[in-house]
Amino acid sequence: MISFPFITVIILISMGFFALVFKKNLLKLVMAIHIMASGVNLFLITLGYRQGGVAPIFTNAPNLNMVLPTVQALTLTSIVINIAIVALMLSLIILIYHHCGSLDTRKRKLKQ
Amino acid sequence: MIKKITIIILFIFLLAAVLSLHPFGRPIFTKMDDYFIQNGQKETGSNNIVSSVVFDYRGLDTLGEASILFAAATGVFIIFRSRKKYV
Amino acid sequence: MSKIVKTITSLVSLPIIVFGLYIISHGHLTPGGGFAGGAIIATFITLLAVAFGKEITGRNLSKQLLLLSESLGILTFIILGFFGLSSTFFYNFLANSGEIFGRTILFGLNPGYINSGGMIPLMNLAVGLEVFSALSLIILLMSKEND
Amino acid sequence: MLEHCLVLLIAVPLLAAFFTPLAHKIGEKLRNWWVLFSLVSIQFLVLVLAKNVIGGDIQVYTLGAEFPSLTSPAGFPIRIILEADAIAVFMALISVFAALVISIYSLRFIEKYKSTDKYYALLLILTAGMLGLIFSGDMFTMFVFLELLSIASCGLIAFYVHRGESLEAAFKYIVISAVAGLMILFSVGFLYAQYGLLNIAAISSALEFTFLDIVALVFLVAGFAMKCGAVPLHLWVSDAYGEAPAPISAILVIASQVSLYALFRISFTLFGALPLKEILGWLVIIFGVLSMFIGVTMAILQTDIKRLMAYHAVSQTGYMLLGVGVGLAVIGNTSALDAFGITAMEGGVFHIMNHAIYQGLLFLTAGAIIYRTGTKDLNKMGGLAKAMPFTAIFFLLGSFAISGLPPLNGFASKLLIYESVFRFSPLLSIIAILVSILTLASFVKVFYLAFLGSTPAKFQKIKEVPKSMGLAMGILALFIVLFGLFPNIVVDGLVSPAARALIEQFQYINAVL
Repeated sequence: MISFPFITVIILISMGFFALVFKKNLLKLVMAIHIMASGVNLFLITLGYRQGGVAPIFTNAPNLNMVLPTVQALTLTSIVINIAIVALMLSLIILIYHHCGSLDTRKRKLKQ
Repeated sequence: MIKKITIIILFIFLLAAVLSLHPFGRPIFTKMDDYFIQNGQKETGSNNIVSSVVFDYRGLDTLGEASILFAAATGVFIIFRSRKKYV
Repeated sequence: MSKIVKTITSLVSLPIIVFGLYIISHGHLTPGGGFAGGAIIATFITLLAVAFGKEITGRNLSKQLLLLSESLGILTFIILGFFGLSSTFFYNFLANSGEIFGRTILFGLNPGYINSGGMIPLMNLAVGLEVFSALSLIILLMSKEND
Repeated sequence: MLEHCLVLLIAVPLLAAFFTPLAHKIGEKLRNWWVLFSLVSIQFLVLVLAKNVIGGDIQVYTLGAEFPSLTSPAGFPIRIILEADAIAVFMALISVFAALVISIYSLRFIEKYKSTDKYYALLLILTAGMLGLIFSGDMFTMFVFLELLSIASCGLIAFYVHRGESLEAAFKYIVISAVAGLMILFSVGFLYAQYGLLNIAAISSALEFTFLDIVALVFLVAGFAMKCGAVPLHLWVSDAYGEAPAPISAILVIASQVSLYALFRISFTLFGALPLKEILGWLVIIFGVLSMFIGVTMAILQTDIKRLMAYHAVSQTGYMLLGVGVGLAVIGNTSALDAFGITAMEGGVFHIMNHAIYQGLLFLTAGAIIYRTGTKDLNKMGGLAKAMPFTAIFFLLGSFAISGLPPLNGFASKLLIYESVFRFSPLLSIIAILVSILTLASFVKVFYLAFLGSTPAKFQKIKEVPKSMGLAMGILALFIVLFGLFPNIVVDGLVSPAARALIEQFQYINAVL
């Protein structure tokens, strides 16, 4: 049977890449990067799933068939890296808007 | 027009790559993760194996990640250091 | 913001902080840990910034305090790494050693003992403090309207 | 204490970076001394590490194990393993030395701006990111430290917030780094899906030639090529180097050389066993030739002194790609490899060090001009030689070195590249020589416009640069002349073990498994 989660990963990444290439508004670029990053995070998490697996935590776990833990550690780091990138981009956008008055990548008129 | 073609080619290339992966839910090589699940509690003493992987087995990643957050906060501080005088 | 929002934020802020601290301190037993708990407590500062607006974001004192706590949090985290330098960097010398967090845990299901993680609970606290102050610092800096 | 110096190289800069804001609260002087003291101690650690890695075997350090060399308790590596072979120590020497020189230079260069302690904290985090990327033996740790490098340098590129161009340059840089990082993470996911391992040595020993490995190789090469400023994706280079403060442009050159090193680590060590080495070698050669040519042609048109040097950095990266690409292309047949493959790789690797030194010196002299005159535009400058004699001499030295004139270090590595690439295919080496001549032409133009000719009215009374900036430029100039006059010491002692370490992939693997 086709593994559907991997197809959603590809859809997310291509949507992000499409928006990155075609959209001209800076905010949409940030959204595109964020969508691609969540696509890659979903890819990492679905790699580690085991049929009927439970979260790898031993406090009152229903059974001992557990999902792979390293992938979740990688995704935790990747989510925090994505927060840092989006925070930097948004603060740059705030100041670029102050300087150029518009968020369109084509219109490059500097205010002062 | 060329950009649309490249996007479609990339989509097909990714689709072919992902479909040749292992079927969802049945990973092939899991010896590293089984090692973590078997001796995670014994070696690190914590029930939450993900926390033991994040903080003990792969501690350098978490150190890098915390310094990434510190660098992001410092970067935002540099960018907004003085909205009034712009120096 | 209106009076209702202000009173609600003051009512709901304590549960947020307690829940965030619970997630951080039980990081080695239940899902969550330093990063998730730090982010939860950072929502408390966002709530304040949204509800009280310029009173919170304008003050420079809160930003200097957050800078200080951020440096302290990450310094404790890296110094915990240096403590283990007797054998290797980041060595979990507290695990299974019977001291403060040293209870030995055998394989299999158990109800979860709080003093069991070795260095992991201490690292959770340090990372929680660092993530909380970094995220709220970013939010306070970005919400500074050009006065 | 000796075996811990590999991990201290990553932990000490981070510790210093986190303490700088607190040191700034206590006092300005204390912070400067704290930054210089930590960088000098890191330089000492690298020298200690270099002494026993160049001579002896590969140093391995497992974080969190009972003792540092317990790499694989259950037959395969579990924890994160740091691995230092000759090429890694070679790159680490350059990065730490450059960071030390740049912090000496920026003591006076940055002092009139606000939040300078954040500048030094980010500079130290940038150094830690470079060292982490160099020494990590683990694919995901390499990704994390590459991101640490990108985020720290994005904050530094946007340092001049009052100018709209530097914000734009920082935004372009962070978008390119984010996309490159996502590609690398995607390929780490593919490798993990197939082999369930993350350690570079373990993956490369368990590697079979499947379609997914090629997909992972494609994404990895694309991700690192984006970050190293090679031609097809060099759009961010001219903006990032042109708009950042001058010392930051100098260390950004080293940051992209480090991702070039990561590209070589991927193609030589991780995918060493794959049979398609010739195609990969030819791909790297094409990247190199394109970078050389497009870089220099764009550089001649520029009027802004720092953007001109940025395009020259792109064209010089082409030389390194050409040198090591020839080595990679002929790695299959050992007869060609011993004939000229080794010398090509030694030329490429030696060029990384020389380029780091003279490109750094050029950026620092450009910074000195901007520090005194305030303008970046070449047409507004003129006749600075009388007012700033030392800067003029350093600029002359740097431009002669970049265009490969005999007595200086640029000539030593370019000669190695010309010789070996000529035997591989004469056309490529002729293009390389042509590009060197064009580089010399563009720098003669810059020297005439900036230093000779009539001095405009407002530049009559400018003085020489302060002592500490002059000292930093002097150290770099000294090394240019030193490596130029005695290249064989450096080549035999440092460069040939590094080039050999890249080729001998099995040593890297046996150290871990």
